[in-house]
Amino acid sequence: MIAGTPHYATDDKAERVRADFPILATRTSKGKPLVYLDSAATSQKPRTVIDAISHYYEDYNANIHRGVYEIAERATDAYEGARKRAAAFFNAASTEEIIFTRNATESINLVCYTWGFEQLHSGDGILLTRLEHHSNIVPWQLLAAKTGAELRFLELDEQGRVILDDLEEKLQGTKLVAITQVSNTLGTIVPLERIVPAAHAAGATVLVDGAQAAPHMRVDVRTLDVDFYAVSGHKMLAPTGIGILYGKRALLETMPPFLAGGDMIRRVAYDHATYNELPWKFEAGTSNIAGAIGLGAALEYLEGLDMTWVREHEVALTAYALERLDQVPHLHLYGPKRADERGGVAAFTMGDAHPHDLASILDAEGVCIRAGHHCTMPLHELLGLTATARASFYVYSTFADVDALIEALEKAARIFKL
Amino acid sequence: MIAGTPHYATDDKAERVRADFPILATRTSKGKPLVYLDSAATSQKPRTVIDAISHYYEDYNANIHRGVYEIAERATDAYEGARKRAAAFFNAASTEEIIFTRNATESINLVCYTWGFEQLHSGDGILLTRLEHHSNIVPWQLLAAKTGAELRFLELDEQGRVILDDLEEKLQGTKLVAITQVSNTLGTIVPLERIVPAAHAAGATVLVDGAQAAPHMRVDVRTLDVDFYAVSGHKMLAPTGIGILYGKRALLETMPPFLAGGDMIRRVAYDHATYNELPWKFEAGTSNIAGAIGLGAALEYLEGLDMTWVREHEVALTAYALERLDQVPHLHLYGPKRADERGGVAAFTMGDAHPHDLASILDAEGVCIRAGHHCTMPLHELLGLTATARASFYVYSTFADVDALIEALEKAARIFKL
Amino acid sequence: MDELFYREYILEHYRSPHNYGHLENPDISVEDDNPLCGDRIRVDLKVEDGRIADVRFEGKGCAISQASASMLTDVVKGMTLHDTLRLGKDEIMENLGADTLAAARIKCATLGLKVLKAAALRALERAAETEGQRP
Amino acid sequence: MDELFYREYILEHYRSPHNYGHLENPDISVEDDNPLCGDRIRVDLKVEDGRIADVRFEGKGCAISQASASMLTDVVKGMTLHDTLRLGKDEIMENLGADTLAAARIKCATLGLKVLKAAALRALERAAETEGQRP
Ligand SMILES: Cc1ncc(COP(=O)(O)O)c(C=O)c1O
Ligand SMILES: Cc1ncc(COP(=O)(O)O)c(C=O)c1O
Repeated sequence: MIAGTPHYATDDKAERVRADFPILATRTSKGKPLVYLDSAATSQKPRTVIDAISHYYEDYNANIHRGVYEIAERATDAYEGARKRAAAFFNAASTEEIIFTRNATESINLVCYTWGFEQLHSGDGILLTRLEHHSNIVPWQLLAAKTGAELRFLELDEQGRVILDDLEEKLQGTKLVAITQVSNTLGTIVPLERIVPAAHAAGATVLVDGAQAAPHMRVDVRTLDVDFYAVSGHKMLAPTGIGILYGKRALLETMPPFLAGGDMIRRVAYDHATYNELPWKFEAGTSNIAGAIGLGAALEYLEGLDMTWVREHEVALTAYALERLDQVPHLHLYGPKRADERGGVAAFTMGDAHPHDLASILDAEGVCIRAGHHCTMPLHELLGLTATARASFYVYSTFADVDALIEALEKAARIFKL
Repeated sequence: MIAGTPHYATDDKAERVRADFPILATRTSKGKPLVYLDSAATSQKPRTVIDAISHYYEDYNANIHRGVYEIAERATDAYEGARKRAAAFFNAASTEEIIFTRNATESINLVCYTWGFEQLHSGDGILLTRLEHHSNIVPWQLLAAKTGAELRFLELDEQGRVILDDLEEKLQGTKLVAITQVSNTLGTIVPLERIVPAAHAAGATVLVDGAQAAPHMRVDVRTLDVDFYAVSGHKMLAPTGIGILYGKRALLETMPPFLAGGDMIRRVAYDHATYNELPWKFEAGTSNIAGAIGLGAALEYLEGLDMTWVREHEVALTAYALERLDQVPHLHLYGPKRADERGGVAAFTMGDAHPHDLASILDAEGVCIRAGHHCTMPLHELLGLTATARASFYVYSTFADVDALIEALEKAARIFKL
Repeated sequence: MDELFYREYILEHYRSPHNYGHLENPDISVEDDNPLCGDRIRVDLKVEDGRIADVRFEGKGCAISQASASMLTDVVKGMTLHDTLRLGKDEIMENLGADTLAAARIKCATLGLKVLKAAALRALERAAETEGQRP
Repeated sequence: MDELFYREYILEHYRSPHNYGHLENPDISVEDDNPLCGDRIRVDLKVEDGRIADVRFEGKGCAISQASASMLTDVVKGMTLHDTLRLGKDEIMENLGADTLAAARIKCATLGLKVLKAAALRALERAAETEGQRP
């Protein structure tokens, strides 16, 4: 750590940000301060998000859209206000393009069940990368098994970056490109700016799994020109149980509904029904109202931080982490070598110390990392691994957290006599 | 109101219960105390549920099932603990039969998409009642349109009670009986104890929409012997965004997965996947963890109240409301006449004062009722109505709330010069 | 919402709506509803020289939607189509004598206006077409 | 979890597991895994007179699962099949010298036991069958 490096500029702010997150002031049962390095699994929540939820329940909890009375109006305004904020945050053309779901997984499945089952036929190609999370593989496997569509994959280079040399070739006959923007395991940032135009030129529709990108960088769905974009709220400071599917209006309009029930209809008779307008057509039953309101508060908080700073801090922190991890003996780090080519995750192995053992030893030090396949089993198999240890960062992560990680890893190395 | 009637025995407790619900101490913008009579739309939340959510986010927020570190363990224990509590609350045979969903609507759709699309074929009957909520009609309409299965209906008598005379006949060729346990509009309690055995004898599978029953009476899925049971948490003191599908294990095991992604898999390769055990096979992606924990707290609170008291109080309150509403000139009440034949909802019209106007006038008095079709458009059409006004009760509702309702209705009658 | 909002003249319009019924051979007839509450309104227009020569409405629904439509028909009779397109929520609220209204009820209050504007727009479109067809 | 938990002898068992490898012509061979973390263990048994005459295991995974399996093979050699079925989590924890372990790690610690018990059960079943076939 060299004082006065550019790192510390972003870190000062991160230190202040920490004060907004109640959990970061807690200690483990062993009295260790919490060093939370598992933000890629789920993020911690700022006071403002927690309060937005309590405030809803304590002050204006009511069901939405149909109530005439005051608190029902307030609840509806807050819920639809969250949608407006989301539309602005991602620069959607309108709120009609923002559908609230449970999580990125449901967002992807929604597209699979409605657009996918309507549009894909035997022999059609679905192009993924080798980086994909299970949530962006298994739905397409099920679809392929039922329709006869076939999965294709963009391969990776030795740093885990997506190889684009054969992109045009693989796009031939491809009807859907379903790719992650940032890998939750290797951190790889996928060059959407090259893939999306090529995909469109080849007549393919593009779904982007934004679960690991949306929390960490400015995402402008219109500049990216993606057709669908899937987001999980819980990874971006919002409550669990709320996610977003962005879809281009023209596409959403042609899609049949997904779940059927209250709120997604316009008229119902015993023998048939007509459907509501966008976005409600895809929101059946009582929504996660508190979740959406919490998501609105989370986006407001992120806007306050400024997404440019969020990404700058992540790059600075990742660069520092890569540098320090590189110096740990026997530690092998996966993914791109340059911090600006990756998100804030660092997956690694260390000698013959199994990732689960590492995670347990680090836990005793209050350092929370993930060990396992991180829902990318096929990618691990491709790398010849069954598991990795993974540290991941977010807005409240600091250089001191990285130091704590390194110290704990050095202790693990001593225990394992590496 | 006659002092010393048995009503007041249950009402004393309800008065004490109110203190646990922060929102009930608030006032409207006009300074009126909140008289919340829209619990059939969504219930208010006790302090213990609101705190359970905050506590999770402030103290042990982490993703579940895969984390080795301490807070991840605690989160997993709390989430699975909520499932245990739910299994006990509904007397399921095991936690494998309790699947967390977003709401009753998703629970019904899950069965529709997996069991339904596998098991129902052209000409198979799906038997509903005329009481059903859109969420228990529209999914089956979509299924019928795709498979050629056909919808049938049990008719209603003049009090809105289900006619069973032709049950055997209608069960012929019926493969699925999908019925509500309590009508959210007429309040009708459907005699499951007569329908379920007959359905099983005829070889049909039974799905019960328990959205309006589970919050209000003791539900024992094994005594009822239902095959599937759908529940919404938000109507029973729990947070929004969490529901339950109960299913008999033997059925759930034969069903293909619904949403695909993380957590619902056992192994994934690029070209195929195998699925996780029950109940996780049906829970794809990061769950509404806080929602489930909040649901656990809600069930604990309801156990503390005792579901026998909950139902007793509802019957007493409904009897009182029916009596008083009956005396309001020009007021027409729908549904069964006896309080013990109905749940705690009272739908009515009043002269030519439109339900929306009634709701607005009542809102000015702080009295929150619902006006509209309550997601039972076909039932309203059957009754020759487009809308009704509806007051509905729950554990914190009191005789004083009913008095406030009557007083506000009398004011509306004066305004409308009825 | 203020209870006073339901003034006597609103109830009068509700129970005895002005310009109620339909026109024989209307130039334009448009119907729409508010799916949230089921309110429904149809408006018939006779148009002469770009003005609303005559108007009738029919509908069912709450006092606010029906009274508001009734009052509106009085206002627009004789008005140019262009002027009716300039009418907005404010004028409706003024007709009703209300400052505020819950959002759900504003949709009731403005349903008549929505239908009327759709009718006026269609009349203007038709006039433009006829214009284009002149030799 | 206490860091001390990773005692030297655990690492020794991890790096130099006892009874590692496979048996020629085992009477029973059972394999299973822990899908959560991918740990995998196979156990081979030779059974004589209802006792475990010989045992080998092979596997991959974390130190806890592998060391625990290694120690277990020492314990069960010569034990009756019935007695191995009585072994539980407590004995495993005692072997490891641990008081507590996170639930996710308990599954690691007991994976070997789970596989061994499955093998013992299969051996007993097979014995019962042979019994039944006797004239
Ligand atoms: C009888 C009945 N079924 C189903 C539902 C749907 O519940 P949810 O919107 O929570 O999915 C409701 C709620 O309005 C209901 O009253
Ligand atoms: C890249 C990626 N896609 C999808 C998901 C699924 O997110 P969720 O579990 O919130 O649906 C994750 C989260 O683990 C992820 O990292």
